[in-house]
Amino acid sequence: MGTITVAGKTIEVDEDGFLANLDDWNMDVAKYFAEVEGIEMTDQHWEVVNFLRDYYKQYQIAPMIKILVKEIGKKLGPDKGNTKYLYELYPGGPAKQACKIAGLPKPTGCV
Amino acid sequence: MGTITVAGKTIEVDEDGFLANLDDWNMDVAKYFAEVEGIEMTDQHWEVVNFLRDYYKQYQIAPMIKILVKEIGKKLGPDKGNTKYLYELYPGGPAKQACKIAGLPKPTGCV
Amino acid sequence: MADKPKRITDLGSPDYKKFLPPVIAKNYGKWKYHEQLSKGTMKHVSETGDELYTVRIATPRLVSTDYIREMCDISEKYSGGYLRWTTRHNIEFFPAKDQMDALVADLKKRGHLVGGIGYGISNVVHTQGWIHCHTPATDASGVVKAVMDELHEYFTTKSLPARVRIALACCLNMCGAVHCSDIAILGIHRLPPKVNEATLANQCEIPTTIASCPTGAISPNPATKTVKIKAERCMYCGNCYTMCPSLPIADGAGDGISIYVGGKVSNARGPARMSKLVIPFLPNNPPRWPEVVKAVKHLVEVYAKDAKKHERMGEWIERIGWERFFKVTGIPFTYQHIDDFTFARDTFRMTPTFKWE
Amino acid sequence: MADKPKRITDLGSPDYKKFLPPVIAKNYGKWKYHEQLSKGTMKHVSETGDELYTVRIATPRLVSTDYIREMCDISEKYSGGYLRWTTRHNIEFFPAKDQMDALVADLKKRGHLVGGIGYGISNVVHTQGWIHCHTPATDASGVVKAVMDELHEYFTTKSLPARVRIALACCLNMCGAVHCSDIAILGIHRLPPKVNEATLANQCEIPTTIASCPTGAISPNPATKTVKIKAERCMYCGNCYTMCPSLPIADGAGDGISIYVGGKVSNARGPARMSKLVIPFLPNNPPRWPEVVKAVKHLVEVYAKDAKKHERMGEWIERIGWERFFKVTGIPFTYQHIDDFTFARDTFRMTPTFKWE
Amino acid sequence: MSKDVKTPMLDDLEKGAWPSFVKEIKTAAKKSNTAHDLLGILERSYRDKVTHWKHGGIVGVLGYGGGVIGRYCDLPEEFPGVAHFHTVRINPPSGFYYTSKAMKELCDIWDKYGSGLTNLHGSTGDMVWLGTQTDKLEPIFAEITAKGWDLGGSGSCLRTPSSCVGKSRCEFSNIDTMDICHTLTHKFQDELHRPAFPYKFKIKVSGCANDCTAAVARADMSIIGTWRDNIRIDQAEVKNYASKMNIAEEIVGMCPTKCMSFDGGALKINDKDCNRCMHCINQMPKALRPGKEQGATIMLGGKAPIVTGALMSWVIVPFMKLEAPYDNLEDLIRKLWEWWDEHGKNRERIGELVDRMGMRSMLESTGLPPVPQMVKQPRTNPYVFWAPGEVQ
Amino acid sequence: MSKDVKTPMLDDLEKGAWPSFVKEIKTAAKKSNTAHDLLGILERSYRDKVTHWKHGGIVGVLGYGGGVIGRYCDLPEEFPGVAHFHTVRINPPSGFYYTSKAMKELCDIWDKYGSGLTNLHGSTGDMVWLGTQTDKLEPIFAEITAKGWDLGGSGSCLRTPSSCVGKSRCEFSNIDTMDICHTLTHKFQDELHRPAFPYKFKIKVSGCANDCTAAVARADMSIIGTWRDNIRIDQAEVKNYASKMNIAEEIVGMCPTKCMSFDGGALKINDKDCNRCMHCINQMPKALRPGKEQGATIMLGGKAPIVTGALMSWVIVPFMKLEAPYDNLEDLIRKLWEWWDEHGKNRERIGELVDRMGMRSMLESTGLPPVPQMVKQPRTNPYVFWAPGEVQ
Ligand code: SRM
Ligand code: SRM
Ligand code: SRM
Ligand code: SRM
Ligand code: SF4
Ligand code: SF4
Ligand code: SF4
Ligand code: SF4
Ligand code: SF4
Ligand code: SF4
Ligand code: SF4
Ligand code: SF4
Repeated sequence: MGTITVAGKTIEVDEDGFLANLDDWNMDVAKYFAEVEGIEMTDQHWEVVNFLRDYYKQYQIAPMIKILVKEIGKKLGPDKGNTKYLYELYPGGPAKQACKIAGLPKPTGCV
Repeated sequence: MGTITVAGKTIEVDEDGFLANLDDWNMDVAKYFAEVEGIEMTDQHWEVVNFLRDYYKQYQIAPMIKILVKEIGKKLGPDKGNTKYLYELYPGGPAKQACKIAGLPKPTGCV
Repeated sequence: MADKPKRITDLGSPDYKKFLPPVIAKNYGKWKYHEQLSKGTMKHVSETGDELYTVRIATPRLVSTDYIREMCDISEKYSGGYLRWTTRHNIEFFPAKDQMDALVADLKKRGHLVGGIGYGISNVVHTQGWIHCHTPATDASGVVKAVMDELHEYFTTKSLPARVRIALACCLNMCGAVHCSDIAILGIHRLPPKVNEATLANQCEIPTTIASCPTGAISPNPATKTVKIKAERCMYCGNCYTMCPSLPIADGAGDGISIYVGGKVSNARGPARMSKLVIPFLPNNPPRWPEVVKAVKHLVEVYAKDAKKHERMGEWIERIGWERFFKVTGIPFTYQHIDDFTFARDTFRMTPTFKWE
Repeated sequence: MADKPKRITDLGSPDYKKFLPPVIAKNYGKWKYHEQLSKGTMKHVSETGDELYTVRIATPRLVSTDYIREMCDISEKYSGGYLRWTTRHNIEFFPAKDQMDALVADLKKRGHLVGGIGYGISNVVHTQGWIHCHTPATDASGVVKAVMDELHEYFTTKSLPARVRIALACCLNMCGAVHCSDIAILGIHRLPPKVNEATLANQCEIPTTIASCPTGAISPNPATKTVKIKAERCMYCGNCYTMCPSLPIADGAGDGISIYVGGKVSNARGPARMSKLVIPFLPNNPPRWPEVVKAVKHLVEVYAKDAKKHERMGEWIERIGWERFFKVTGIPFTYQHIDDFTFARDTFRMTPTFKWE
Repeated sequence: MSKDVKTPMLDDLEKGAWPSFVKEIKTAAKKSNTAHDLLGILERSYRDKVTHWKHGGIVGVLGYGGGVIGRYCDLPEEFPGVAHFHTVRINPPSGFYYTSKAMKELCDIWDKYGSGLTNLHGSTGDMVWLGTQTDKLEPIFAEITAKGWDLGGSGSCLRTPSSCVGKSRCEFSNIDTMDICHTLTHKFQDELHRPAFPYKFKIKVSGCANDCTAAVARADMSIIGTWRDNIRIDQAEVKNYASKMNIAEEIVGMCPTKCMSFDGGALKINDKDCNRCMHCINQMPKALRPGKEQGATIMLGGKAPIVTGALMSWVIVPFMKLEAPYDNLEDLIRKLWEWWDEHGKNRERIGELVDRMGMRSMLESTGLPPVPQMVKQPRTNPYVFWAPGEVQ
Repeated sequence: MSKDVKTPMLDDLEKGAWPSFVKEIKTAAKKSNTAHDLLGILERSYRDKVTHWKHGGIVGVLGYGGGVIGRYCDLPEEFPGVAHFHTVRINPPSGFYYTSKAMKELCDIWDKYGSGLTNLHGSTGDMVWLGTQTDKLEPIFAEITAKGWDLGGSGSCLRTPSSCVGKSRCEFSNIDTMDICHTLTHKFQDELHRPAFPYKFKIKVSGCANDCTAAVARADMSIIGTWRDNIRIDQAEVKNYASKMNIAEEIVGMCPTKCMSFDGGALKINDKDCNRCMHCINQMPKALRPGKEQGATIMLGGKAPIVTGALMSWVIVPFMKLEAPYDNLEDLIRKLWEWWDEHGKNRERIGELVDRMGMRSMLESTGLPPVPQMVKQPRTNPYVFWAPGEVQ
């Protein structure tokens, strides 16, 4: 466990840098995470983050990758509806980086 | 299918004399059925009928016999909480006679 | 009605001892061995040395009182006025040794089929069908009659490698022992029930109706206070109709017959086992159901030719393998043969070993 | 980090051909037969007449780089710098015929166990346990070490009627082939997870957590935005913990080991089959788990005494019958042995035939 | 139905060697209008390929909740004779033995009140009287009880128990099947006539593992005779059989436990390994007999597919001595019913309940100990429950 | 961990004949603080009887979604060396053959960045490097790729495929297991490194029904070599074996299909009845060999118990010719993935999906025909579906 300081506020994060309290999320936090992960956020990046947040709000779960991929394809064009494109946006992987920036719980399950 | 006339109203019943429309039930109908079945309705008889109706209203099903028996035992004393007593009240059987008088759908299921 | 005080109730079954032929009463529990004398006769020998002779004939199960009276008359003439029915609807007489031949001759003269003992086809256990039931997908007695007209010699004269028990049930309720028979003829529906919106709310308990569906195909339809049936989840078992008269399922064109084989209940050599689907559908074609008759006959004949002595149909198939069974019978293997109900995984072949041809 | 452009990715596995000893490269696909020379050595003969010699030793699987370097050195000395690992964590060297004895001697001198070929006990397939994993109910390497210290002779010198494959998994995830092993050592929890109300909402997806429970023991707890666990429906699989860190399940006293036997994956003689529960619980008793060691040894010894040649543990048990297995091993039969999960019905004995003593 | 309605399809089924049910209906039709109209409506079904019987029907006799199956046709105007077509189930004597006198008396009653058509027997074992009207039920009941007969079961009750011929004629029988069947029927009269169970409950008794009453497939409680000691061998008779059959192949070779050997001289059985399958005894009844320490295996749960799939009964007591008055058996059955009553859902057979709740609950509540004979094999899955007290 | 913390329990496990993992950790601990603290925390687990590793951890290298298992301990102050203790999975070469040169290079990299401890191999078949820190991952990746190595799978992706030794050394192999494993690994690099499936997917390849890679138990797709023509017999070698073993008992008597006979002279096999179980060939490799028309049985669904219970793979293609570049196999696998992707729920293995949806959906979507070899036996229950077009 550790802490980060964003816009003057001290926020708790776990070893992998995920939020300990999801309520701490805000745009500043998102941007902070993006910077730490080395991601320059474009509109396309935000599409992913927004979709993740919306989906999580509606279903209380992160979408399966196939659903994320399909959604991105719908939003950004069929040539971008694939995992490869997701990894171009988020080289650290959608689970690790996009979920972190979106302020979702740290992905679990089989590793 | 046939009809019966109770308090001047013509009511549809099936071959076994069960109501074709459950909404047709009222106290007169109940008393009419009791007469046809040769039952002299006492308070104890009404306990059964009322329980059946209440149960049906709550669960949309007739109670299993074991539940009916338990309930009657609770209401009328443990010595009456058995099938034998039910058959004393309703010699034609609770399924056939009590349900009919109570205006429940005709029992189905395995015969 | 309630003023009949002297009603007798709860008598139970009459005492069987009253109905036992004297030789049986005397030797009850003392039988030592038996011998099959012919396809329709046998002899049991007691430790006391007494002998009991049995002659068996087929019945159509659905019989008139006149038929029973005829049987009673015969029993009086040859069997001391005693007779019994077997668990498969056959009748047995118990003549004295010296009356055997006369009895058999008399029975044959009257047109009865003497047989049913030992390795062959005994009577067909069956159900009501269109004679009395509300859920059948086919008739019972008619199909049985058509099949046995073709196979009766296996009752009277011809032998088979082992017993072949045929049973018929006219719907998935499977009254009888269809699910554990060498050859099971099973009436099936193939279309979902229709919802009678007009009557359902008055005739049916909706929770019970929903609970009756093995595949969860039924859900409430609050709008109409009735139910909805998801057609693609329905496998036409008819159990919802049993619970709810407003869900009729019979359909002249959709209904028909399927055939299962390889079941048995005896544990001789190997445990009792269930019958398995081999022909998913044959049409209802009254009065003689030629497709069904042909299929059953074919199954019996292929089995008769290929099985070893004492091998029941299921044992034979297990020995040769199902892949070869489908090959030698020429029956096509279809999606329907592959289980997809709750316990399906146990039927999947989890080994790469099988026969090639 | 993103400014490292020259990263190489998606190489996949290196080409195996680069690692093949020349005799193997040359005779690839041409092997004709093999002979076992000793418990730790064998010879394969090619259609070309070439011969390949193999010497096998046990490893602890968890090895240091120094260990690997030692193996490399040995391979350079005796095996042309080639070596391989088997699917069960053993190492194989390929000496020329005339180097066989020297290699074996050298290996033994260095304290390595030569063996593992043929009918006996090969290396134990196992998992992480307390070395690396977050869900174990027991340790892996320690139990294996304790068991094999006792049974190592079955690796090196003593023979058994057939292969006995021992595997260990430290939790119900069953990494490895535990569910199909002759003897499976399985870590189990026996107490339901505790709900960490403080962290759950932040760490876990509630729908996923609920869906993870095989027995439907978990339901939402809207009050606290967490979940409730019905203790009597929980069978402690730990799958909810996998999905949700706020449901820790490990418990020093509750956790321990169960033993399953009779599985195999080979289809020789009969199909692959799963292991069956025989000892529902033994305590975690580090560092040497004496109860587990004793139980495994006992199972091996009873089997060794009673089984016929080529009979794997499961085949032996099926021949003698489970009732006798419990008798000859003296293991008590308990409620736990009787399946009560979804497919339990298929395990019920639906025949009155069994052995009495 | 007018007398001249044609039944061409049914007529065709009068032909052929096998005894014809159509002939029977026609015979009865000569005396009974009900039987006559049955012909008509059945022919109609043959044409339409659907049943013409309406759903359900709930009729009966006073004091009983079962024993009669109500039935009405959907063409009462055309076939008034079968407007009502109720079935009466009569409880037969154990073993289906009858005297002609008793049978004829029953025939007379049936001719008086019904179609004159019957099934001997129904699949459960009842004598099934096919086709009467509601107002005939009480008179029928009065007359049959006067002659010593009673109704069988229907509905969610104990169904009419039945048994194989057992010790009355079969040398293989290890228990007195007929007496057990009879005694249980009498012990449980209330449970038989007044449905109060979650669903139906069937009992069938077979004297040995040949199971001539198909108990394992058709009865919630299947009682199967067996023995514990050794098969009795008469080696002289073995010799006789040896001249008629290939003992090595047909007997020794087909013994499932491979516990026999035959060198042409004496037949040897390693009884310790024998599982009492009956095969060898079946084939050589003169030479081999079950042992003398006889009793029964008690099995539970057999049933047809509705709802969760068919089940065959499974072992719950490997061996039980069964001697009159069978109080041990009665006791067990009552305990089972109590447990089922407590936990069973509507229309849940006891076997399905055991399957749903697990064997443990049933065993604990009946006091039966878990034994390996209950299972083909112990569980393969690790989803094991522990009772609170079991874990410290 | 201070250097003098005692590890009495682990020390005990240095004793005994079997090779000791404790000795290995101690060896590594001489050079690595991580290995050193592993000893300490492990001893603590031995005392507490619980793990001291925290849940999960999500770390990795750029561009990949898997290949590294993140791990943190719950006592980082006491054991800072294992505060991070991530595992790196390296994809091994098919068949686990190595040269000492390649191995030593890997050891050097590992000593540089990690604990110096490894599992050879993990249960899936990866080379498992145990214990490193997040900041070492990219450097490790850079160095191993420079040497021609890559990471294996983790997460909901294709896991590192593996195979038995196959044609490289085994005369029983009916397919080129190592090459199939290698080729598939390369065909599916994207699916291996970037998790996008509903759950994990494993492929294992065994050259014959002995299944030396336990494919049937541990792989969603189990590829098992077999043959269609006759077993090749060398009768002269049969004779040699006859002098060493009891062929009648050990071979003929244990053949599951009873298709062999041996009269002391020639061994006869009725190949039509043989099911290719391998037993006879295993025991007499000099005399018997698989036939020449070789290929594989393709099986689907094997897995451990989570969630609905363990499965062994079952037959979906009884026989498939497998020749490089195995496009037919690739094609089938892709179709299966497509179907699984379409219908699979989160964390639903493909076998569980087939079990849930029924085989038909999978067969229709992959174009595989239903054949009896897919089932032990046809269904017993009558709960049969008909597709709309099938009923008129
Ligand atoms: C008359 C008889 C068939 C026959 O022609 O022999 C029969 C007829 C009916 N059976 Fe049956 N069953 C008859 C023996 C059986 C048997 C065999 C047995 O008892 O040995 C079985 C299989 C064993 C079992 O109980 O599981 C059997 C399993 C069913 C089932 C499926 C029960 C299940 O749990 O799977 C049903 C459906 C139900 O209970 O709703 C059923 C339901 C019915 C109903 C009541 C139809 C219904 O949906 O309510 C049938 C009334 C037909 C009629 O109008 O006459 N009948 N039924 C048999 C009873 C005669 C008798 O008393 O001797
Ligand atoms: C009379 C009857 C009992 C009764 O209470 O009514 C009876 C009587 C005998 N059976 Fe049975 N069995 C009778 C129904 C059954 C049934 C039940 C059924 O068919 O529904 C079975 C189980 C069938 C199954 O497994 O599906 C049955 C399986 C056997 C067997 C085992 C056959 C096998 O190898 O699987 C034997 C032993 C034998 O074949 O020698 C046997 C043997 C016998 C013997 C030889 C026993 C004896 O020593 O008296 C009896 C005469 C043989 C015969 O009929 O061929 N009986 N027998 C039943 C006659 C039915 C009929 O009319 O055909
Ligand atoms: C490292 C390894 C055990 C070992 O010591 O060898 C392993 C370790 C873990 N396995 Fe595994 N599994 C390993 C091979 C297996 C195998 C065997 C195989 O692949 O041949 C299986 C059985 C086959 C199968 O896939 O079903 C296996 C079945 C599981 C399961 C149960 C999956 C199921 O569907 O039943 C889980 C639980 C899960 O996925 O959430 C699991 C989960 C895990 C996790 C990730 C723990 C978790 O709950 O998330 C473990 C990480 C431990 C750690 O911290 O290092 N592991 N796991 C094996 C992988 C090493 C490698 O890559 O070579
Ligand atoms: C080297 C290895 C393959 C590899 O790619 O690494 C291998 C190699 C051979 N196996 Fe294997 N088997 C290997 C793991 C397996 C496994 C998998 C496992 O144990 O996890 C099995 C399945 C075990 C099971 O059923 O549970 C396996 C079941 C067999 C069998 C069938 C045994 C049986 O009767 O059930 C044979 C045939 C035999 O025994 O003659 C066999 C035969 C052989 C032969 C004789 C094949 C040959 O002609 O070369 C090889 C040497 C025999 C030996 O080791 O005794 N191999 N063999 C594996 C060595 C593991 C080890 O170090 O011990
Ligand atoms: S099988 Fe079905 S249709 Fe036939 S009698 Fe039984 S319940 Fe009626
Ligand atoms: S027929 Fe059967 S499967 Fe179809 S809806 Fe009715 S109960 Fe369900
Ligand atoms: S078996 Fe369980 S505890 Fe052991 S490594 Fe696998 S997931 Fe971890
Ligand atoms: S441990 Fe398993 S059974 Fe218990 S609540 Fe968690 S998921 Fe359910
Ligand atoms: S079950 Fe056994 S005892 Fe009963 S009649 Fe059949 S063979 Fe005889
Ligand atoms: S009864 Fe069956 S198991 Fe016993 S010896 Fe005879 S054939 Fe073998
Ligand atoms: S699976 Fe078959 S081919 Fe592969 S190593 Fe084992 S015995 Fe040889
Ligand atoms: S491979 Fe197996 S089935 Fe075929 S002959 Fe050999 S032992 Fe028999």
